[in-house]
Amino acid sequence: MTTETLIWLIPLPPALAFFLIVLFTNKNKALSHTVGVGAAVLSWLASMVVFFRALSVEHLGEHPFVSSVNWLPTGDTWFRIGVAIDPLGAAVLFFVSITIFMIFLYSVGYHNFGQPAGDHDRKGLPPHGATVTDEHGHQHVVPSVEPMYSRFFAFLGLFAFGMYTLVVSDNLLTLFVGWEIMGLCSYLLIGFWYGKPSARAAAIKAFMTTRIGDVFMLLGIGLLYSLTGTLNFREIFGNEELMHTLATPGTTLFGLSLAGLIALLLFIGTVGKSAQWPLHVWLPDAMEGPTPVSAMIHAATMVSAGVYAVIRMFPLLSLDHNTMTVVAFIGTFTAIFAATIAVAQNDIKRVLAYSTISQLGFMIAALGIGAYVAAAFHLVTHAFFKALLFLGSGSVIHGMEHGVLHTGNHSVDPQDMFNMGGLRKKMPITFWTFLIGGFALSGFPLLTAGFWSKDEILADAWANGHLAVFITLATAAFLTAFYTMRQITLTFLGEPRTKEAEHAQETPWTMTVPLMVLSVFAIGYGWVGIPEDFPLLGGLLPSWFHEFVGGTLAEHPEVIPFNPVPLTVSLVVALGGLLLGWLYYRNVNSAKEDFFQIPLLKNKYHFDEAYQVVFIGPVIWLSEVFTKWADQGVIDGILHFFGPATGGIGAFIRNKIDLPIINEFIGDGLAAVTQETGRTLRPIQTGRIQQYMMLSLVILAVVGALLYFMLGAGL
Amino acid sequence: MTTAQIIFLVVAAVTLASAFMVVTTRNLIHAALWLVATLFGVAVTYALLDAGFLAVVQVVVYIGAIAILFIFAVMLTRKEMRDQGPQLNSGWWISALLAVLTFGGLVGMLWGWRGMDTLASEMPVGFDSINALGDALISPNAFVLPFEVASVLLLAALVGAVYVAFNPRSGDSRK
Amino acid sequence: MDFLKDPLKLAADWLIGLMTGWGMPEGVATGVAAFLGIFVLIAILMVIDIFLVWLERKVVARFQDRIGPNRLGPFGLIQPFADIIKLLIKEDITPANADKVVYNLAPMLSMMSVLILWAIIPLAPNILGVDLNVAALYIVATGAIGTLSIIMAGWSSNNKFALLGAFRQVAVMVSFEIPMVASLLIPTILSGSMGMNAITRAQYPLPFFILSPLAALIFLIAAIAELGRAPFDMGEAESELISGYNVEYSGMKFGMFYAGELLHAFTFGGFWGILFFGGYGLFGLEKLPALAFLDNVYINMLTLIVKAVIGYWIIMWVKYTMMRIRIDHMLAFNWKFLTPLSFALLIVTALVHALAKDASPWVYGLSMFLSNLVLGWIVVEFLRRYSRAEREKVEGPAKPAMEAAGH
Amino acid sequence: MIPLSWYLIFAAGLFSLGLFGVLARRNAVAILLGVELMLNAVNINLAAFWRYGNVADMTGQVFAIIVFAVAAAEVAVGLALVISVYRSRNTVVADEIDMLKW
Repeated sequence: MTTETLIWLIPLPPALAFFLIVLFTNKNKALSHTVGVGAAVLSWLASMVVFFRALSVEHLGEHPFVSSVNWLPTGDTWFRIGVAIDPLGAAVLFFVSITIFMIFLYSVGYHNFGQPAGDHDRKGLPPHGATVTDEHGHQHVVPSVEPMYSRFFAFLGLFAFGMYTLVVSDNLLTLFVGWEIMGLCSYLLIGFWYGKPSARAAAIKAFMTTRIGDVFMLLGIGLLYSLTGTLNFREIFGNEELMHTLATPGTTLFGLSLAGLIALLLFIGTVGKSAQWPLHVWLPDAMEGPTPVSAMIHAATMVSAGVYAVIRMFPLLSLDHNTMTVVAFIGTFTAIFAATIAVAQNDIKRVLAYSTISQLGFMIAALGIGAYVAAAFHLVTHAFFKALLFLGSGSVIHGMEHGVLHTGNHSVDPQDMFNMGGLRKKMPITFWTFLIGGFALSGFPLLTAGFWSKDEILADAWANGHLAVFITLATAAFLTAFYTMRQITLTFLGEPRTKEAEHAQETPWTMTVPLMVLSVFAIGYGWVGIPEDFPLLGGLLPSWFHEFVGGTLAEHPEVIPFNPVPLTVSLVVALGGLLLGWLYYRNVNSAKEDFFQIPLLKNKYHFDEAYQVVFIGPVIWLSEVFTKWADQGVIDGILHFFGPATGGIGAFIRNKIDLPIINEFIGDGLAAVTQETGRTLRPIQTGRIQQYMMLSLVILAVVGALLYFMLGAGL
Repeated sequence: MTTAQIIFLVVAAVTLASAFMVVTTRNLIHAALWLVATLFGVAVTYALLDAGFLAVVQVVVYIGAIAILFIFAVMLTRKEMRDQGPQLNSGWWISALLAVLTFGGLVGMLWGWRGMDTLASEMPVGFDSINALGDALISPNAFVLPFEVASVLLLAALVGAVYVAFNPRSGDSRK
Repeated sequence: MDFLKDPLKLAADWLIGLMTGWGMPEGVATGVAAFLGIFVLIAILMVIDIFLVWLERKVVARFQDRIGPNRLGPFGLIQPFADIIKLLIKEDITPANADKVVYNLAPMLSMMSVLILWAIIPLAPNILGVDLNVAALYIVATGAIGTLSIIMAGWSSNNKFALLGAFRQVAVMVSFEIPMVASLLIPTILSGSMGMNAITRAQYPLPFFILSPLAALIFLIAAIAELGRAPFDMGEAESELISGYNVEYSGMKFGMFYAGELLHAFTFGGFWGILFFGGYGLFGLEKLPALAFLDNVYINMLTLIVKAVIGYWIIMWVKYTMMRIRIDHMLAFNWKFLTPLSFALLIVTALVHALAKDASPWVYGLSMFLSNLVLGWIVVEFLRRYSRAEREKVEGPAKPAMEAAGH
Repeated sequence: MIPLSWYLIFAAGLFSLGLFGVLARRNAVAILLGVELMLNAVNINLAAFWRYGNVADMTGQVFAIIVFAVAAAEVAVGLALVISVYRSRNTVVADEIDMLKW
């Protein structure tokens, strides 16, 4: 099979799995997850084959794998859609396929496959546990299987389909299609437990918020297409003349160039998708979904998709300095802003959610200062360790729920970190993998992947003279290390603070295996991007990532010379943050003792309330007013006028015209005449065939005679 | 008067007399048998016209099939077979008048026609009218289409007749 | 030597010469001579007919392991004359409510339909009534008259058995006319003519029963049905309808039906010989130089009569060995089997003829024979399947022999 | 020799007789008998015109044969109708079969 065919086939298995599960295997849980995981394995295998074939190609950036077909006739030409794998695509495909596969596997354990059905579980609500009786007659409450188990895998499949489609697309349109499929799936998955009002609200919120970004993105796509006549990345970026025209400054509003405007519009889409300020509000709420969903959305796929799209459009973005500034600002601001909120959160998943926002801000900021390889590198490493962290947190929650079921005290929130503590003994695998993920997030020096990627961003900022960005990001990195250590300390270290934490249990292999696999990547993946001239370590391993992904662009980005300042700074902030966090939180036993429970941070700078007042409230008010005045008053009024008026006209026509003239004169009159004529002529129709024949013969004879005598004279 | 003329006159007289019996005789079986006689006369007329094929086909089709069918039909509608009431309807004299008028009109029209006294040309030596007829019937340049249409008509009539005359009750009782 | 070559013409010329010598106009003399010829022919036929009665009785006796007539004359040869005398002196009864004219007309028509067949039978190349160019159709046309005579007899007798018999017989005859016409068309295709002489001549060197054995078989079956003889004797069916359409007839009127039937069978034996077995030809023997003396008018006549007797014997053979077939089976046999088969054969023959007519006679003959063989094989195969299915319908699915044996 | 007019007048007579039968007979079967007579009259004309015209042109005979076919079809359907009517109405008198009227 050629590589191109294989690329076409990558998105297919999850889509097929979706239809198979929805249409046929819905009733059978084992079959459903077999189909789903099998599809993920197939896609993963195909992706790996494609990835390694891509590795073996020299100068893949100039000769990527491309294949396209005619799709939509547009006048004389065709709009072509197709697939393309260049170095960036290959790198993204690598981590996407692995994380998706891991998440599929993890879901099997997370949804308690193999456990009995719940005592009073209902569809749309998380499972509440089942009572079983063991051989000694003791009754236990054990976790129960998710009631909508099959549906979950179907949604996951569709989601994976969207992501793969997005990654392998060679044009903006199919990328957007995959983007929107993911938007739908995130809605479905966040609202998976639709029985919970909060989940419903979160699903709507996520959908509506990302929709704002998507509208702008669609505008950007439309503008791009109207200007260039194509949406294919290579065709646009490979056309230097076109790029030059687009780069002409000051032709549109705000003094932006066309390229800048398009890039800005597309970037707004990313802001929505990757949850950048000011459209970040949906992401923390999205934690209402099952934890694999959180990992899927916030680590592996959807938020990565936003960054991926910006990286894809980087050649266009880099044409306008003003847009770059905007991007850099938003990224930097988001990084520090989300990090401060994360410090004050108590929910284990929410901390990670804000952490994600913050890290995405890092990437966006890196793009804004032109460090696009660093952004891609951080994207990949972040995907691995953040997926690890989310799955780890899911594992923790799962263990805590076990404890909750054991004690039967349902008032204890299994996600609140202050209810945990000392879990490292109960859940050793989860602890160690979580520790690896947390250290990678913090940028623990030398060992972890996060260190290398984050260091590269800081180094880029320093080297390119973006001092404000550098300082802000350094601060954010410090905060990251701090809240990560806070999380680890509160969760795993010390002694159990509740009975539930005492009874927490390690999770099954389907959940721990993905953790272990991902932790390998969370450490090892950083080593492919060690700068060449790093002291001691530089050169031990080739700086492969830089070489490979850097080849995506026409001009290879220059390698930044080594500088000790950013290295020192990142060492200090990472180690300092970790140390401070451990020192402070090992003594904190409850939320009240926590100094950082600042109301402003706790309430996320009141953004939700502000949006409620500024946007949502007015819209609802307007809708109500419109209903009352415009609809009920004006439109109904008009209708109420027309009703009687029509009735009156109808009555007039009926009584004065229809009844006397049409009915009585024309209608009845004609009928009467016809009837009378018929009655008169009726006896002629005797029904006797011979009389008819005789009559016609007589007529024939008469006519013949007449003809003969009148015309015969002339014959 | 030649022999042929005498033969023709005798045949024509017998044929017309039989035809008259067909339309006037009371007994319908006799009418059908008289019809057979008439048809024989017509067959002889064909033979006189050197149309041997038509003569034989006349016997096969008309006497062998149609006349038999008539006799069957008369027997199947047996109530009328011994019907001693009037066999002509009340307006029969108008019919007779019309028939006479028709005959008169036809003869009158023929009277003024130049071709009336044409005599038949000799049959060409070696001319086989059956071969010519066969060629004409199946030659694409001649009459293959009317011939085929006629065959389809026959088939349709066959199916239609079976359907119309089929008695579902008796059909059931046999099973 | 003319007497050996063309005796009929010689006799006619002599007669006409004689009569014109008496002062008769030539036309009248010709007519009288022709009438005399017909008279003589009929007289001979009637004598043959008498011996046919004897033959039939003798043969059926042998079939039934009896001796048959043996008292009167040598081998009982005088017996048929005694029968005739008995029929002649019997009382001639006409039923009271019978339709007298029709009643008396029917046996005459019956006999006539047989006798006029002899107008076209070529006893030798020049010994025949008329070499009609539509002779094959003529055979069917006379059959129509026979049909008419039977329905007249059945109806006019005013007897329900007679009417029923007539109905059944007529239904059979009208039905079997169709395969008969189709099978008559096959010699027509093969010889390119409907004339009896042309058909006879076309059978040198290969008689048509080799070119088209199926057609010969179909013609034989249709002829037996047309004759109303067992196993197709629907009209008489002694055990069910007493004697069918001729139940009310007695004396010589019955004799005419009876003699007509026998003569009819003999005639069809002759036609079978003419149409499929080379007529008056001796299968090409007479064309051999060494046997040229066989190419002789009298040998020709003898040949045809022997062939006719053999045909008649086969018809008798069938009659006295087969059981009567039920009327619905018979009509179904015709409409669902014989008619489609004869049409298929007609189509196949026409196709093969169109394809192979320019080839050598031997290739032509071989391809005709093979096509008949193939069609026959298909039919037999089809029949085998059908009868097995019917049997299984009655007896349930047949068990394979091995299983039944307990293996 | 026989002039053409003899055949034509003979055919006209046959036709008129048939017409009378069609118009005057009460029995539906008899009406069909009349129709047969008329068809035969037409056929005589066709054959006669063939013989007295160009003999090589077979149009007259061909149409006579087609008339045979039509006659057979007409008789088959007509008699089937008569029998069908007889079954349901128990009559074959044409005047009594007058359901199709006002």
